Amino acid sequence: MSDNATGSAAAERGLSQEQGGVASFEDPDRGLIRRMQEFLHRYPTSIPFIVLLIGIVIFSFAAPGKFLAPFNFSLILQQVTIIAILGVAQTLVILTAGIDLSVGVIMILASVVMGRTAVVYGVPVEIAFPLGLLAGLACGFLNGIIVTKLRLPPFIVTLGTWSIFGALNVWYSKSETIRQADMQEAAPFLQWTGTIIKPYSFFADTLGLDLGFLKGWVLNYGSIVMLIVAAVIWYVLNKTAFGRHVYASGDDPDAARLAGINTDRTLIAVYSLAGFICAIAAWVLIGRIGGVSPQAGQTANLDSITAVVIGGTSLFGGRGSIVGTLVGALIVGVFRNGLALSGLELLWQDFAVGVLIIVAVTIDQWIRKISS
Amino acid sequence: MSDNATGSAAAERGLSQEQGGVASFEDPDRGLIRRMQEFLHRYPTSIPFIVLLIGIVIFSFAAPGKFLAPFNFSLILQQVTIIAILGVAQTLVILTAGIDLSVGVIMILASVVMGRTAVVYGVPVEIAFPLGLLAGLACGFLNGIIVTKLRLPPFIVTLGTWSIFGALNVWYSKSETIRQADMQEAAPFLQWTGTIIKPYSFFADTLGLDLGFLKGWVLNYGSIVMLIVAAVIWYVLNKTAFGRHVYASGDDPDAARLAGINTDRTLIAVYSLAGFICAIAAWVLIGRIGGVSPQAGQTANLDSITAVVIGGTSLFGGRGSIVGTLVGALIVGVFRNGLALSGLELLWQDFAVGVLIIVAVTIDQWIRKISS
Amino acid sequence: MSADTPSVEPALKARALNKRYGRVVALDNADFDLMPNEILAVIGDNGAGKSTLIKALTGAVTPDHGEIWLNGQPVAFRSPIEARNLGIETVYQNLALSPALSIADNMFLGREKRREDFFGRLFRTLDKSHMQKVARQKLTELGLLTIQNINQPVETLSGGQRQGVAVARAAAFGSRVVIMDEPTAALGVKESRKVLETILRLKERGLPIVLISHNMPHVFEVADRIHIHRLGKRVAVINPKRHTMSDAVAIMTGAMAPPADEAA
Amino acid sequence: MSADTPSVEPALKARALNKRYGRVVALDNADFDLMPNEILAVIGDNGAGKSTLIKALTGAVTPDHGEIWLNGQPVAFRSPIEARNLGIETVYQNLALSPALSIADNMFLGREKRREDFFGRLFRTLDKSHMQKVARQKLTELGLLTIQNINQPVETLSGGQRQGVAVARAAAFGSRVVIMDEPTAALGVKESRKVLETILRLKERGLPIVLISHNMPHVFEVADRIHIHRLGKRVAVINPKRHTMSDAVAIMTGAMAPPADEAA
Amino acid sequence: DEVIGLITKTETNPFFVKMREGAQAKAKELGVTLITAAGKYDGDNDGQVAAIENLIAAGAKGFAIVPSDSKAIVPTIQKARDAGLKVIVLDTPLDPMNAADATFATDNRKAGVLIGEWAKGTLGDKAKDAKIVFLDLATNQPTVDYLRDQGFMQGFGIDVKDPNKYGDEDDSRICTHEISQGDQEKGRTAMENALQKCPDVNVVYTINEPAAAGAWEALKAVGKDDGSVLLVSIDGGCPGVKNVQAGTLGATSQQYPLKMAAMALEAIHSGKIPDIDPKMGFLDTGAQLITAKPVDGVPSISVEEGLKLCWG
Ligand SMILES: Nc1ncnc2c1ncn2[C@@H]1O[C@H](COP(=O)(O)OP(=O)(O)OP(=O)(O)O)[C@@H](O)[C@H]1O
Ligand SMILES: Nc1ncnc2c1ncn2[C@@H]1O[C@H](COP(=O)(O)OP(=O)(O)OP(=O)(O)O)[C@@H](O)[C@H]1O
Ligand SMILES: [Mg+2]
Ligand SMILES: [Mg+2]
Repeated sequence: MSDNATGSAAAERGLSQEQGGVASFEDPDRGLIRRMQEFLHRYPTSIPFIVLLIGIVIFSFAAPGKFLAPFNFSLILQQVTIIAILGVAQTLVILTAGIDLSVGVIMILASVVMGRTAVVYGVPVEIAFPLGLLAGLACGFLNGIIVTKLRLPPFIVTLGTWSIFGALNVWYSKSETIRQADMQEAAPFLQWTGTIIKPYSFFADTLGLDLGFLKGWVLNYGSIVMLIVAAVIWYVLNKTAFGRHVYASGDDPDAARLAGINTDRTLIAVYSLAGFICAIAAWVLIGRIGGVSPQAGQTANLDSITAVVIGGTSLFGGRGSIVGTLVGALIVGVFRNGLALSGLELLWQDFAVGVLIIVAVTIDQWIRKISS
Repeated sequence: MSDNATGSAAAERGLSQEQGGVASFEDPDRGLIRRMQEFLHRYPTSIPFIVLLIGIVIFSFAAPGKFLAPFNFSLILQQVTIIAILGVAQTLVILTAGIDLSVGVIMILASVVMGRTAVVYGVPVEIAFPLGLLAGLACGFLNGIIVTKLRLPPFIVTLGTWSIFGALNVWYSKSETIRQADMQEAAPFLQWTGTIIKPYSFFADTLGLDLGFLKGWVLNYGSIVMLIVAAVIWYVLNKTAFGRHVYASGDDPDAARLAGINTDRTLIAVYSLAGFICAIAAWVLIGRIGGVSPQAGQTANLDSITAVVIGGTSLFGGRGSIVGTLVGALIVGVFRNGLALSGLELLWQDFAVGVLIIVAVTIDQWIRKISS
Repeated sequence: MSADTPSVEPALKARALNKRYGRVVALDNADFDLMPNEILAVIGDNGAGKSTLIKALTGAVTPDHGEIWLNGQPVAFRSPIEARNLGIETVYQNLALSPALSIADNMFLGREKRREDFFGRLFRTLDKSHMQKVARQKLTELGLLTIQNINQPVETLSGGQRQGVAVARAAAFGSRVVIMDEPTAALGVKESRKVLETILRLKERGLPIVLISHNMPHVFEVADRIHIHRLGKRVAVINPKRHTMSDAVAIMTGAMAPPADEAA
Repeated sequence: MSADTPSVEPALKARALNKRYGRVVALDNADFDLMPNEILAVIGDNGAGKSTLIKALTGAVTPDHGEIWLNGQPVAFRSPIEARNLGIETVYQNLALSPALSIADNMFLGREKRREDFFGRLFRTLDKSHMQKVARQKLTELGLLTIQNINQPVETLSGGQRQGVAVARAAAFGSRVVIMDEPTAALGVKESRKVLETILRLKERGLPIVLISHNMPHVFEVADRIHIHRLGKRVAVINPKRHTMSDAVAIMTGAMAPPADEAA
Repeated sequence: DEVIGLITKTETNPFFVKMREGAQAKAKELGVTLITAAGKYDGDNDGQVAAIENLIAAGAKGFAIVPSDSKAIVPTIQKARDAGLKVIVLDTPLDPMNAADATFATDNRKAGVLIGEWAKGTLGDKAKDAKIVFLDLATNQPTVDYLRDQGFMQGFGIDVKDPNKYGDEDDSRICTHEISQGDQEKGRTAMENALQKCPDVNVVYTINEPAAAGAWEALKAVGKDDGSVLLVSIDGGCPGVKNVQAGTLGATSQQYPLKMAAMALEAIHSGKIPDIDPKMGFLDTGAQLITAKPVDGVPSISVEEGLKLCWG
């Protein structure tokens, strides 16, 4: 053949003279604002922190004195712990473009399994506690199996299992609250997450350091559990292959499959993990209220999704972060606490929460925009 | 220039000999199953009807006699009317890849505005009623404006406005119920949607036709309002340019914008329309409960989203139908009513609703799969 | 600089367009001139900034700095709609089709035809059969004969068929300027030929056309002038009659200095 | 029929593949043979069913009927993962990249490298810097020098850069068969040349390659045999040394009957 | 600046809205700052825990609370009392009751007993083969739900089995329990379904007056608004009392949220906890039966009196 390649060959002759060298558009102008912008652009997870800070500043004026007290910050932290843990579970699911409407009820069910098995049925806590964790894991696993094997929308699946787990909860708990005193007697370990530590005394007593600024600041093990859960999941999402697969599965599931990711396995793992984390939240919940209240947790779904979305994670999957969720939960906690302290009428507190949520996300978006 | 086009020109010489003629792969095999498949493939909206039918068959065995009575069907229709109307509003929003968490509270607020303005403040219903519609429209418009102008996720926006409208509702209603009797006196028009018609007597009396199968079947104007709302929105979505824009805006908003659609205007219109439809639902609600109860309808958000999703509309936008939503609402209504009549314990009814929702959507998906 | 002082007013002109994304500079003081009724080819390496240039010109992207003139009037499009309303029709590289909508719906997206009768006027009913007929006809003109069902959702089309739909849309509706970003990339030999014919036909209708392409034989076949883009800016505008393809490629890749008289 | 009775076992073989979507027939009893260590080009009109053929061969689509053999072993892939685990690497026409993930993440998606140290073994920590280095290197080999930031999300890349990432991935990891569906469609002159060089290099490594392309000069330059697809089936397999481009195009469009000896 | 808190079960239930109004008026009178808070739904323990914590942080002198979960809230209340806050429990006593400084409650069980006795007395001999429908609150039976329901049964003479749980009875007069969520619309739906199961129903117990109003709409729609069905409820809100007056509601047990709240604020402000009958364990703010058709042996007040005392 002689007429094959003439046309493009003619064009490509130009290539022979080409000089190598990487294109470089690097930009020299780096003033303060520019550097700030670049920082935000490079670490977009820092943006929600700024919003949180703004919120804190506002409330330190709206509820002077009380709001800024170290003790109050301890409270806020304790108040958001459970939603933050559920938010971590929810983040995993939402990153895969799913949604889990059953996190709240899984948490309650797991707390009932832990508490009731130990207190009412007298099973040793060494067995009851893992059993509760297993219950959470099993619920999540069921969600994952249905989502992947029947190829149903996660919304429907978890709406269905929400009813199902809720019924199981009523059935197993008989709607009976377990009191703190009974729990303390039969299974004090389950209350451990509620134990309070005073960092000030800790440093003063064990290390002889007088860290005055820590005075009044109390912490409980539940908050530490939350931080550990968040750190582990952060690590998994950002530093392991599984994490990449989670993002890819949510970003464009078809592309992920074509690229050779077993999206089904990834999803099952995600839902199971989410269920397990809910069971950990159950443990923290028991610590927080000292016992088990089988009617709690009904708004936990919406609250956890709210924390996730305020934290900047997209409901369409593939984009978001654990840190965002923690800060999202904190932002809502700060708003609610600050408003409660402000003495505003309940009705106008609700109004203000609505406005503040919208404003917070607006500021977040606005900073993102100017930083890009 | 002489070396331009030789390469591809060589290839294109082959074209000169080309014969015209449209490719035709048409397939002759058209047995019954094949034709059924093709029907379902061509009219996928018929699939939820099949699921509905299956549900009806199941319950006519589970609750024999009572369930299949014409009067019971009238009841189911009345019971789903409000959720179906809200579902139509929700469908519009979800088609644009949004979500409206405020539909329930907009409905309540509009019903309070209509009822309270007329009954408590003594404003003529000719003014109070449009005022209520306007309130719904205004709420929706506000949602739309925030979503588009501040570019916030609809989830956050409507979560925020849900709080805000809720607070306004408490404020304006003072949480005071308006009794049926007071309403009847001051503004009977608002109760009109609850008026019952008996198609059998209608045909018998006015036309002299004895349509025996209609006996026992009652209808109220609320159901007719629902059908009209659904028909109008169906028409708008399928037969007008605006409808195409709604689908396009949800399907791929960037592509829609590049293709020259004013997605912002489309979204504002959609949210406003949704708010307006919620106000119509408010009217039907007043008819159903006879008066105004500012606490009613708190689960309406989730219920309306459920109807939409069971009806086959994708939460990711761009795909779905109004007919699906109506059938989705009916499916849930049939399940709940059938289970209530089955005499199952409450707790296991909850369980069964969860299972049935999952099963219903599984069957739906399965028919879709074999029909494609 | 010759391109800066044309005797006639350019149909579309831009000066010193800049666009950066974080630290990536996509447009770096880029200039642009499209003369009336010419076919202007824009060539350049992958990532040179061609698509960004087009997007900046049509309002799909807001440039950080820079000015744009349409027929001598300064314009600042805030959205592609404004550009389209002024008659600028664009085939974007990512095609800008709604995957779930049908071929016919996509062709008429944003300029649907209403029925002419009573219903159309009162209820704004769409004239679907008309739109389907026109869509089918436009695709046939482009030689896309393997499309069996005009109501097929676009997402079920093959890569080339999809591109055909986008090109057909722009060709059918462009009234002032038609811009095509790699319109033949996914097209077969026959279909590419038809697109080139379409471009020539548009020119006959008096329109100026911008054609972005990596296919040098195509470019040299139809272009009146060739805008060479490199590292975010226009480095030269050459006359295809006076330069070879290999010159163009050499300038594009930086192997050759732009000719002095035609440097931008 | 020559293609049916080859002296050596084909690396990848398919017989009577069928795939229909509703009433659209995408594959109509299509056959396919890829010999060991050959470059097989697949050409055909837009919508002829080439991409569907590839998807059926790699498990991305389940054919309604038909059989597939890999190195003589019957296989029935239920997902692309199974094909990939057997060493079949594919560049799909829609690229199969995760838009929000970085270039490096995309290159190693599904086969991430762990750190070799203690952390990597115990906590499965990824070796990000290694993956970034390799990704950068593979892109440079393809001449994609305008990519400034290897951690840029793929969605922010230009059309050609994106395609480059997909090609680089397949070239880097294919161990048994490499299939490329229009790999140069969005690429510039220079980058296309590099892809052709890459294909030839893969062949040197002993791999068989399937190349789908509408670019006849490219096809005739590198292909050992050309599979011509038309209306959902293979109508001929021709030897590029014995036929001209215009013959190939004529057969592809139905203007010429397939040569008797080589008809499929 | 003295701060006193009021924590209710939910925010929008008129019962609690009126309670807040009463507290607000009292706070103004006493010159103290009132901080109000509420759970998000009936049974929301966690929301109330957070509210108590916030009151501690706000340095409140004390607070009144309507507990959602009367057992689970106990440790948190203990924490508040340890921090020096006075805690008065309203409406629903804690378990154990002495976990609070004082309890001002309406005995919900007794409120149920009143309407039960009234229904039994009104039916007379027919009570033996009555057909009863229960419109309850929620599947998981929050405290108030089973107290009222079981109280009605006791009053009507039904063997309640486990007094802290409904649904385990075997009395054939019970036709069905349905869930109304205390919501007017759901009340109607529940009654419609109940009517399908029990077309010959003649007694309907409802958890609250909105549910009763919804139920009445359902009864009316099938022509059972002719007095053939006795509808009873609990709350004593003004719309409910007016419905008694209009005859759509047979009887209701009236409770006094404003009074409770005002008394609690007074007590916290002054630091003087009123004397409490040690036998009862709590200060009964009372529940009175309101009906237009009194029954011998069942103490009741007239609609006119009820209207004077009603709250919303
Ligand atoms: N999911 C689907 N649903 C319906 N039809 C489909 C689907 N996928 C492909 N088709 C149709 O099948 C036919 C073959 O498509 P395919 O993508 O294989 O073509 P191709 O040869 O790769 O074309 P191109 O060169 O344009 O990429 C086309 O007519 C297309 O419209
Ligand atoms: N949204 C974005 N964020 C960050 N970088 C971007 C974005 N869009 C484009 N870029 C970068 O800008 C540069 C120019 O991209 P552009 O799409 O204009 O190139 P092009 O000349 O059209 O290339 P091709 O021929 O491959 O289509 C590329 O380096 C690309 O990575
Ligand atoms: Mg481009
Ligand atoms: Mg293809």
